[in-house]
Amino acid sequence: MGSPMKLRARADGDVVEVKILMAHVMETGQRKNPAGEPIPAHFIQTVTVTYGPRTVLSAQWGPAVSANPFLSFKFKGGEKGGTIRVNWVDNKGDTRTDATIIL
Amino acid sequence: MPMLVHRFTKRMQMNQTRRDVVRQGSIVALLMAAGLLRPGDVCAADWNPAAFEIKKLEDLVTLLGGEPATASDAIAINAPDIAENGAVVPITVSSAVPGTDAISILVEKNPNVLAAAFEIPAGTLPEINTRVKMAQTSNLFVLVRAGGKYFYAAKEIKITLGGCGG
Amino acid sequence: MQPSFFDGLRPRIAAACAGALLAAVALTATGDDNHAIDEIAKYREMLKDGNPAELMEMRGEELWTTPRGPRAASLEQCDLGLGPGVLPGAYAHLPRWFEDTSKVQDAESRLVTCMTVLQGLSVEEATRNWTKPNSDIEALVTFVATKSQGAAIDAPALHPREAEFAAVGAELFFRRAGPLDFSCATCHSQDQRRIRLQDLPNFLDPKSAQSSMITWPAYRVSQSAVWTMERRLIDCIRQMRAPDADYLSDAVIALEVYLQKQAAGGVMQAPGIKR
Amino acid sequence: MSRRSRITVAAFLALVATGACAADPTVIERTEEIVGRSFSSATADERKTRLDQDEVQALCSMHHNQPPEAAALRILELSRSSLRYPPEGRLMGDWKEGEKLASVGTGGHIGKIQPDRPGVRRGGNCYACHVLAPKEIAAGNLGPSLAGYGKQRGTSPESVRLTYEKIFNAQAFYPCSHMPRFGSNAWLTPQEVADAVAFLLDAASPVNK
Repeated sequence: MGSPMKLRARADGDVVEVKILMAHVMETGQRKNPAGEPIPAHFIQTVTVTYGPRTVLSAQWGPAVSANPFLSFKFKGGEKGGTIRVNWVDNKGDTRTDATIIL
Repeated sequence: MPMLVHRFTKRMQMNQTRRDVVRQGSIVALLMAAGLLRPGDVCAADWNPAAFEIKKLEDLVTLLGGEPATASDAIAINAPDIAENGAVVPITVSSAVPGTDAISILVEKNPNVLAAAFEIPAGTLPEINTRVKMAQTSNLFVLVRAGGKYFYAAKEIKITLGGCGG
Repeated sequence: MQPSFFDGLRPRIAAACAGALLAAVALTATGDDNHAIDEIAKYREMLKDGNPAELMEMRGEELWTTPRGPRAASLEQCDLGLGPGVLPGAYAHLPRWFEDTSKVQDAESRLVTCMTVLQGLSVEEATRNWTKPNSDIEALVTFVATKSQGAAIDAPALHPREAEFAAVGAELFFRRAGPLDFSCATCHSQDQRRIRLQDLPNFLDPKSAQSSMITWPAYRVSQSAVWTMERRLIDCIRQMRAPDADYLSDAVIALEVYLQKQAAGGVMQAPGIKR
Repeated sequence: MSRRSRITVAAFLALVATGACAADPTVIERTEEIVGRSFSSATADERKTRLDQDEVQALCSMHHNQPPEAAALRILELSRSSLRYPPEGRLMGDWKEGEKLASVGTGGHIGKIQPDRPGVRRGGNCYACHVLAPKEIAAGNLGPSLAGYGKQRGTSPESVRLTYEKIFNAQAFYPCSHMPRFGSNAWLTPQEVADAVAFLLDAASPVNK
């Protein structure tokens, strides 16, 4: 299981801004360790953000997304007190889901 | 000086003409082939390596299909012209193209050009703020799908050498 | 040959080149310089929203509150100088002299003391992987420093042993050695200087010293990790082509005492985010 | 008497002669004691070449890079006597080699935390501190801009020699200059210094474009 994400969701009128920080190495597979051996690729491949039953964003990522990824976006129709869930799955099958309440 | 301006103007006109002819749907075709821009839920099984393993922009030409993508001023890329470090290049991309339902970010000179693809369901604003790696100074491309058509914008971002040097 | 998708972009790029060329005629080198600096400033500004150090802070809080080690104790009774368990402002008052250890200690050194005394961990366990991303000490220092946000740096080095460390730190700051004749002062004793495009704080100027010290520990995007002040200093020393300075050593802590004294009054904003 | 304490005495004689203010000797002693035990992984050779100070370094450190007259004269004398020249006497080398040296910042990093990879090039890293070719935007400003350096100075034997000597050992002209004594410290070879001279002075070099 991955490390916890840091999530923020804030409503301004009917627009909710979601900010997500994920703890992940996002290793490209192109780098070498000091001994000269390649470091295996390890990166998040899919991200899904839901508000109740509704998917508000889905993404597919390659290893060129920066380490400890940051993502923010906005959607309409969210309400204060509602729950935002964020899930990621990486190339090793590791996954993590966290939730936050819209403020 | 007038000579210089004239030369550039002429080159731009030439390219303008060519652009009309060129079929630019390669990335689009690829992404569709990869199931990347398919509507609906995304799960791990949907992640298709083909799209993320493209090494050169030219490779995409072989997958040319779909409708040509059009350069669009309705796509805004907010990013610094110069990044202090290529490991983290902050970008905000937004599309004012009506009906935008997918946004992809590509880096021309990265080993694999496709960095990230986002699906924008109805009700979500077509604006993404994230950070990508850039191996070197390169053009960054944003590809937008709207109403089944494809649009793009580009920006060059310089990656500088930094620090004490090692 | 089939034309590429991106052929269509060439006109825009050519236009940009033409623009740059025309601009170059009108602009002096200083103008270009300013553009580069403005864009770097934009880069830094864009990074501020969403600092991955917050992930480290979360992990640090968990490490602080979770019973660990042979004594199955948390760190909640750790005395960082303001009394057992008192966190707000503690980082801003460090380094300082501690009676119980008879040492001048910074936040890192003191956390290691707490991990060994309260939790029963060895120093090796407490500092495991301190040079690598995601170490326990990195997380704990980030958590502790965050609790000083808004507090003014106040480590005046009044105790005789602190004063001695401040004086030694000042000497170390100017101490040149090695094949490139470097000392801290080589890069950090003049205003408005840069290595390539990276701004260099002038630690002889209190305002500049403040602007630097209030941002450490900081997430370094080039390292994918939060660097503590010790990690920062030990790497500067490496860049000066010196051997590795020992972690938690008196040389490093003396430098910190001097720098914190120079930065007195700066209001803490850590964790920062840097290249 | 150790080398270090001899240097200290020499420096203090210089100090007394001018009446300038400098660091307290007991603080210097305590500093050296702390340096002595804060680098426990350093080998004896590393201590000698990386931590111990030569006379010039000790004088500049103790005077915080503002040496009084006697110390400054001593530094000039030591620095001038350390100047060396390429075997063939050609002080202007290949500007293209000099250009490479100017961008390379690696070399000489030791220790276990992040040493240089084996075989990495050792460079002059001139761009860290100087504007050189105006096209390079990522140039530092710790030192003065050297853009157009050769345009102003030309390639007369005097100009070439002066440029060579300043790179070889800047302290032969400016005591306690921040600039590394590239040649005297054997960081760059006389040939490499000559290449850097060419990068600065050669009319074909991008520095003069």
